[in-house]
Amino acid sequence: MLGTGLLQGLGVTAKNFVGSFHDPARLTTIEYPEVKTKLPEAYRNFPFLVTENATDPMGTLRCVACQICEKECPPQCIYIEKSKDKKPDATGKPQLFPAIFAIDTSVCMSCQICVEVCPFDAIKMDQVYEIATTDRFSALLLNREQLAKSNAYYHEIHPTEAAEVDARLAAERKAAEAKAVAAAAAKAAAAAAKLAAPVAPKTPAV
Amino acid sequence: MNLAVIPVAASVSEWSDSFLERLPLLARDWMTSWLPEPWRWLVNSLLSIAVILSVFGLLFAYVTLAERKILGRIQNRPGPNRTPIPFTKLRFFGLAQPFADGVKSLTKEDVVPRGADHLLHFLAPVVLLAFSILTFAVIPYGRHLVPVELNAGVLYFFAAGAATELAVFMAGWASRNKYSLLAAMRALAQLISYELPLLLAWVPVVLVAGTLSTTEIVAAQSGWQFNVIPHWYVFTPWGAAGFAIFMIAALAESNRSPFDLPEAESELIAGHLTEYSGFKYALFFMAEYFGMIALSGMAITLFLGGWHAPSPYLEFIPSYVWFMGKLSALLLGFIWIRATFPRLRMDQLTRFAWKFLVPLALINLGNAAFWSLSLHWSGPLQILRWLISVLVVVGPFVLLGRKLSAGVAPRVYRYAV
Amino acid sequence: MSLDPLPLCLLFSSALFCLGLIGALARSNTILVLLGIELMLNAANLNFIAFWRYGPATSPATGVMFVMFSIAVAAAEAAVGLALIIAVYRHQKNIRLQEANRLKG
Amino acid sequence: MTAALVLIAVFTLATAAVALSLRNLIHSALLLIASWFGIAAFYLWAGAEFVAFAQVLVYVGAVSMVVLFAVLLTRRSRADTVIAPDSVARAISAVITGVAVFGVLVAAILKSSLGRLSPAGVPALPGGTSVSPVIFAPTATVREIGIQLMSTHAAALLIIGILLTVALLGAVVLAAQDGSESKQESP
Repeated sequence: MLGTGLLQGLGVTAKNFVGSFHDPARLTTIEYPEVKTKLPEAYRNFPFLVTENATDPMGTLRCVACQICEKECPPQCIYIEKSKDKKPDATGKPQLFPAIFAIDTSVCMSCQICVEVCPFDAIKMDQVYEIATTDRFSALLLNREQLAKSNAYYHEIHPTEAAEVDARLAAERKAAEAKAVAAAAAKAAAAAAKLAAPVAPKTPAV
Repeated sequence: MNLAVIPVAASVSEWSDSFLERLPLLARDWMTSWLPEPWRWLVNSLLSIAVILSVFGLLFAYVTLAERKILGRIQNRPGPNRTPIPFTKLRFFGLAQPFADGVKSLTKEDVVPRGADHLLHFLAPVVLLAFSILTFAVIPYGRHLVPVELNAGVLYFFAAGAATELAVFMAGWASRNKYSLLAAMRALAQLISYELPLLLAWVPVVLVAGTLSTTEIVAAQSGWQFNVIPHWYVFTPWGAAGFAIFMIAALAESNRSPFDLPEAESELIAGHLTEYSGFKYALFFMAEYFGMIALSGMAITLFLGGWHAPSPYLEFIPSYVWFMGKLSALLLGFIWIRATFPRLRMDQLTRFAWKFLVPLALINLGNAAFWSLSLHWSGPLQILRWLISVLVVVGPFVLLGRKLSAGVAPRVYRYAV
Repeated sequence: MSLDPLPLCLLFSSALFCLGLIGALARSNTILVLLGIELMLNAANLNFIAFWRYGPATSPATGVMFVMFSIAVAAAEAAVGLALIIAVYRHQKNIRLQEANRLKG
Repeated sequence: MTAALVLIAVFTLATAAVALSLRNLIHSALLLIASWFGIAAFYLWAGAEFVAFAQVLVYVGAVSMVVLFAVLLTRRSRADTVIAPDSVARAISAVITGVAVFGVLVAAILKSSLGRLSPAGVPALPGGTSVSPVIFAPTATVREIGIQLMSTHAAALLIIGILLTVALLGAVVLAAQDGSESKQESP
């Protein structure tokens, strides 16, 4: 009969209306500025620079100003100037550091190529999305201080990736240390050998 | 009137004339008692106009908010809930939203097309609003609350409502936009088509009540059967059918979904209102809601017993509260229907009016005539009377409904899977 | 001139009648001619009401009755007249009275 | 009371006069609707409530729509609603005719003793312009109109009903497209 479908429809809407009050699972709205959704781990927008130590961000930048990212960046939004002097990095090795590191986020296309090419895991993708400004020139050009964020923050936003990176860095460092030890040992051995060299031919091998 | 009579009035066991019932009148008399006699009448009239405007203005504001909230809840969203009280952080579920909307529409730019007929473009919303406010004059809001008592009150109501068509035409033509004009013609076709069932739906009421005066129609619906079933016309077979037809036609007359083709925001960029912006658009919006409220008020007066309480035990609640309660229920129904039904197509719309509603309304007229002729039937004849009347309503409904929905469902897709 | 309402009403209605007459005679647009005739009909209705209200008493609602029938006739006239105009327009692509002077379509 | 009548009369006549002299057809139609409103106001003033509302319902609600639709259907472009001026000679002769008719009517009205008729149909006291006649106010309530319609004027009501039906059918037949032109493909 005409009208039964209409009544069914009214029933459906009434059920939804009542349900939205007693069943909070139905209400999927997230009231944004107060409540934020958990972003997926792979979410990315603009790059940031990783520092080892949050208390001294400029002193512990992983970046050594090799300028690979600057050269690889497709829209050429990265600008780097090398420092004149060297500073010890996290491992204590003296390294160059970026005197100026700027990213123009109005140009950046979030392609992540800078992250892919960085041999030092010094640049990573950020998850900050509340970046609207009222000044479209200077406020969108981020400098070194604005870009630097701690490794702990990196762990927070991309935990899996950061763990991998840390493991790799630790392994590299260990390998480097082992290599250094080995090299030192070899050197010492060589030096010893050199020292013992004139005598050696005369004495039979051990 | 003197304030000293209040305790006397309250002690009267007759609730129909209790203090609460006469509170609005007492307040009015108290406010104008200092005036000399010849001026009092004028100021009293002005006061009632002011009260109607402010009450229904507020009702309009909160109906828009309720509509958005309820639509939201039905779609499992919270609806507007953020607008704070100005300069504070108090939100109160967004109760300030209508005022924010008002300020927004007031401060928006009022764009008038260069080739438009400026005078008519301005007059269209004004005429529409004026006439939709005029319709509020004859509705009895309470036992003692009728702004104007007219001998032909119902006729006045629909005569004032007829002028809305003129405003729609003016809006469409003055915009100098062919789409506006076409949409106005479509809107007119709809309004004229549904005017007929709307008018035919209340004729049975006039036939049975024997009067065109709204107060007398309400008075004719007083009393209760066995103290439970009120003598409202909606509780008779022809009254129920008339009420349904009236409400469907009222939906179409006030451009509400599912008959909102004249505007059809999602498809027609608001039809004849395309070239309207800012406050003029808000006026159209307001007039539309006023029309909806007025038509609901008229439906209450004609079919739902006006301000009468549904049971004699509930009479201690003043009559105007009952009226407003019924009005809110009907408006809620409007919103519920809007949330549920998809929009009709133009040909479905006109076919529904001319091939379904008009014949049903005409048959209903005959039904009401039978009802009033068989008024003196009693005993088992009473049952026969009900049976015949119900059959006369249900039979044509089923037959016409079958014809109307023949060949409509289920839809066969020729190319899509 | 007396200020009795009846002569005033009659003057009003005769003025309206003459306006309708002038409009119907002077304009060549068929729609306007029809509207002029409508005005003349309305002027006649005014007379009915004026005499009903202020004239010699007869039965209490006769004048009103006349006006209601006259309004019904006027509505019918307007509907048929405008349908005729549309039919003429379809043949002639014009609704000037002077050009609608042939009986063959 | 008389002042209200004069106001209503001036409003109605002014809108009608301007409507019939304008060149824009839509404006003419809308102004004529205003003048019909004036006539309804006159009916209200005279105490004929029912007729006043019927006038608004029929003229403003229905006839105006028919007129406006006719205006829009009988034009080829937007500029067509502004019609060319008519010949001056015709206008002058029409005005002369109209004024002459008006003169005759006014003379007839002023010379007659209508204003001095008492309600009973008996002429009032000679020279009794100072004695204002007791105005008999007929009351036509809706109920009374209904009873009259169904008893005294029942035949007229039936004839009007038939006339309206015939007019409806006639208008449809006249305005409908020829069958050959409007062959629509069925969906």
